[in-house]
Amino acid sequence: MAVRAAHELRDGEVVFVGIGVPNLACNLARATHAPNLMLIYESGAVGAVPDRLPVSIGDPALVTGSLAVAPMADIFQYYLQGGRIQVGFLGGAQIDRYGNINSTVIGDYLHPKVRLPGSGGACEIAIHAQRVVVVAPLSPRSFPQAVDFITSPGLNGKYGTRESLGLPGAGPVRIVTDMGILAPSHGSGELELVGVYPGLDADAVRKKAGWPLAVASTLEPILPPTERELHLLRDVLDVDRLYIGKRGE
Amino acid sequence: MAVRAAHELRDGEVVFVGIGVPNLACNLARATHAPNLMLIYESGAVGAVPDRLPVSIGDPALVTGSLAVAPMADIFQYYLQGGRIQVGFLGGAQIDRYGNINSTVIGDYLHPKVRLPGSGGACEIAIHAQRVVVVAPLSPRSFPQAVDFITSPGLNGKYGTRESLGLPGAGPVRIVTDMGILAPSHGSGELELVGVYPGLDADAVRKKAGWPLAVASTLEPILPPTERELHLLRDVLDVDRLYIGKRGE
Amino acid sequence: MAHPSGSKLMTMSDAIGRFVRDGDVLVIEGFTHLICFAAAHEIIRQRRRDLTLCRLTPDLIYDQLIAAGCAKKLVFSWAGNPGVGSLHALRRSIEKNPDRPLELEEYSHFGLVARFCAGAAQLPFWPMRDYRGSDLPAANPLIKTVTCPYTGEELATVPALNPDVAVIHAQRADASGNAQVWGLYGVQKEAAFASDRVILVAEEIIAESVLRSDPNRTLIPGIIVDAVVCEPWGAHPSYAQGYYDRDNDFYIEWEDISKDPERLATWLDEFVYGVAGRSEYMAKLGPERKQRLTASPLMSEGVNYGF
Amino acid sequence: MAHPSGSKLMTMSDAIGRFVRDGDVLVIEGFTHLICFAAAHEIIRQRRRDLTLCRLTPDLIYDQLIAAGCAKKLVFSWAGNPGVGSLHALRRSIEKNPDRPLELEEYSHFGLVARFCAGAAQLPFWPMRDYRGSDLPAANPLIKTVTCPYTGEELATVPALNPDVAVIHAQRADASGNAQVWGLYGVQKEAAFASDRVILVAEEIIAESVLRSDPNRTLIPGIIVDAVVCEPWGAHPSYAQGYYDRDNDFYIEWEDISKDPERLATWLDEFVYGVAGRSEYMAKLGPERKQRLTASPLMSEGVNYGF
Repeated sequence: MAVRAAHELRDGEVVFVGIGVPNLACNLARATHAPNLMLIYESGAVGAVPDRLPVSIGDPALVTGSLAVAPMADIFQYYLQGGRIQVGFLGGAQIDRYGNINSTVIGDYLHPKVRLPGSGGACEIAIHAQRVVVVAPLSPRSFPQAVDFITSPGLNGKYGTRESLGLPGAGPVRIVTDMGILAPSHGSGELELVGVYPGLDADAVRKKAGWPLAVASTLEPILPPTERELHLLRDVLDVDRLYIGKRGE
Repeated sequence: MAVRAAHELRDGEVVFVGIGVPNLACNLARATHAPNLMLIYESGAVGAVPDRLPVSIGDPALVTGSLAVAPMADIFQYYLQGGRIQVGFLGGAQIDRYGNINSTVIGDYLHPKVRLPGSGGACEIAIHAQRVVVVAPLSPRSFPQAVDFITSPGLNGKYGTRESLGLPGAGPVRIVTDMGILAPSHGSGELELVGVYPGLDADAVRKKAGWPLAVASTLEPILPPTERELHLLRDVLDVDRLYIGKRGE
Repeated sequence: MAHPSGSKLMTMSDAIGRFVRDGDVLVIEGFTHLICFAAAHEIIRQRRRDLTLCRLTPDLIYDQLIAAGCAKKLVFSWAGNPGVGSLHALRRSIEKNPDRPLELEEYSHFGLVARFCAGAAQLPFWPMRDYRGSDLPAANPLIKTVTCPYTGEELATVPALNPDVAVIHAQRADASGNAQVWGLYGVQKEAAFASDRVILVAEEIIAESVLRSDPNRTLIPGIIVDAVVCEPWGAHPSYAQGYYDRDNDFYIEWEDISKDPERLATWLDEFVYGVAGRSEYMAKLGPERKQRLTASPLMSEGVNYGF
Repeated sequence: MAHPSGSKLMTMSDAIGRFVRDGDVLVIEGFTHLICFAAAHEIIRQRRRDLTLCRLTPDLIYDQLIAAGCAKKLVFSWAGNPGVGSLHALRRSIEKNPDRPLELEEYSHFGLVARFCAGAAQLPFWPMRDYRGSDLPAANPLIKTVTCPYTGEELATVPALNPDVAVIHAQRADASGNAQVWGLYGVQKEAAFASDRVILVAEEIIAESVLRSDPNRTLIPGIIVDAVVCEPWGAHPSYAQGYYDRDNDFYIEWEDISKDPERLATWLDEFVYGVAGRSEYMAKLGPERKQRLTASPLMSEGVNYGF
């Protein structure tokens, strides 16, 4: 997923980086096709160039050698709400048919089955980033028809479309999973499968979603990770296998 | 006036300092009875210890050796509106019977006879400082019955009393002039003469106001400036006679 | 408000004893960086009760306060063990404590940052573009809206947060509480200005003249500070840029410690109730850990303040 | 928005030529400190017209732009020659120019600071406790009120200010426009974030590695900057802490120069139209003045960014 997520980034873009796979993806992109990627962390580090894989979103390695440190009030008001962030990365326990994301609770809000961490900056990233890339492994439980709680608004939902709500950003335009890539179909905002990883069958992948996942008429070609990408992930960026696990990806 | 204004300050107070006589008064107080006076300038210098008399409110000497430099957004929001300023100093071209101050225009706003500099921070200092000391030479023209334009609200006026307006600070509780001191009478908020300088006659002084200035039943004793105070003003703080003029005070 | 100058130096025990009361609304801020665990442990030792704990990320520090029974309510925006997993004491108090559940008041990061901004500015609310399309306003009725007097747009609002007391950790401060911070600022300045009382904890107390030689580094002015505590390593297992690194191993260990209530109780007994203060705590951790975490030198250059 | 990295270095003449247009809403900020006179003079030389000039303190810089006929409107909060007297070109355009008066839009300092805050945050308004009991809202109908959704209180509001272009002067910057400032900050950060285009002028261009060695000094990030101009002494007669002092003598001289329209025109001919740029202007002022104003060294100590 880290390699696919890295491919979503273009050189020179301003990216709001979350911890975990998004962070790994950003640093992989910086080491390969996007050396001028501008990493901004909600903790306040701007133009970070971490020389170790940050364990937390506020790792001291994000500050050392960065271009600027901003108070969080500036990060949320001037950078994010100010429209300066081009790409936001989000994960979530549940992503639904319209890209709404739940990172708050499984079950009822007041009497939850599982209490998740909550929004953090996710709600406002989903609203303000010019586009959002979501990273999450595909499974029926994680991709239900409708999420238990909308932490971060997607493309359409019970409160309306992004347009009717006046949300500034384009929302979750790419969902990178461990089997393929989902993207909103033109018009409805419903997610459809637009690409599958090499060796996987689109029809098998689509059954992993919790709703009848549509498949795009033409699938994007997706190449396997290059040797260099795998080397960077395994031997440089995530030596301790904090995020890539033992499978490599 | 600088000496009288300095006497209005108590050691350890947090003072919002304006340029000119207020600045001179604050530095005189710091050199005499109030060494722990905390000088805050609207330019952002906090705990300034200028080693020369600042010509402007943003003089570099206010920064060098200060305790902190704050963005102006913090100065106005967190320090002033936040209620952290105990004393504010103001001047003005006109001060009226109820302590309203005009530093905007003489004459009509749209077609002024004289265009003055305007509010700067005066309006919000008058509203938020816990108490305000006004410094201005007494004359019928400068102390009219009613000001041409209320830049900074006083104790009472066409919009209501401070209480009815919900203004947080006590307003202009002391008006230091070149002949005596005015203060609001209890209740009405109308200014009255509460002290005259040595050698001056209360009845003569009260006629310098543009309205029938009341005289307090008991006048405060006001001592002449000490030799040390005059020495500090003339030979240390304002060597170039930028503010004290040739008369000494 | 505190006296602007003069020494406010005291021990952590005195500072907590004098300025933190049962039932207080308390904020110990610091975003990953400069989280004052030393203050939290002293609060646990002094057995404060019914606190309303406010923080963007409750982190291990509030998990410990909750486990020790100090908390009545939590005001937060992201409750996890960053990069590791869950805050299990917190989760137990929500998921498995139907009789006396911890009260929750939940925002997003921006929302809670905005609450501190409003509090610091003594405004009753703060406007923002947020929450449209989200279930958060339905879960928290304190998230409201206001109509812009210029454009007619409806904007989200949060109410001011004005805690009774803030604990602010800084790299260095003078005895009056003027405090300098570099590295991540988080929302420490806003939390300090928003609070009625401020306890300033520093890794190091410096002479006023050193502080005055670089006034642009000062984040917190002494005029809003009530107590100054010198507490080296006071932020461990969090970090202080230029002093010591984050103890990521302990953050990982906490996953197992906090999962098991008995193990957590044993940990509190040993590392909090069982020590008099921070220096004993650090001694218990051992010199190897201290040495491993001590920051290597990477000094910035000075700039010219002359004129 | 500008590209985040890569060199944006160009001459002042190119920067003004490319990014300042007739009719623009322009802000050249800097509160006493770091006022970019070099940019204003280039705007005069390139004969821009119908500008809406925004600044807390119009100062000599806008008095010159007004005298040169560049301005249509002034948005301001304190219009004087600080510590000296009046801005006479500005006053003439108000008091003695009934046919084509300069439009005025007037706030207090707090009000104009708040307009930049709203602009930077992309909010349509900013709430504040201000203006009650004052005639300012009667003079400026853009000062309005909003009702707090929590307390029912009526608060003052100002609308966002989003200039077309901002000129920001800094002590030093890298070629991408990441800029470091110490001494007074004024409202430069907010003005920069509020503006569509940003011209960053620095006393000195430094290597990115030098800037990255002290990231907490960075006030303006390069991602919002369109042009970077290296212009030593570009703020004279204003000052740059650590580089040169304020030329208070010139502020006093301006009183006489600006009082007399002919003398002002002669001054503009000699010091603005008559020079190609800042280095010729400084040469004209003479080496004695430069030497007298050069800052003496008073270096701060570095801090540790290691971990």
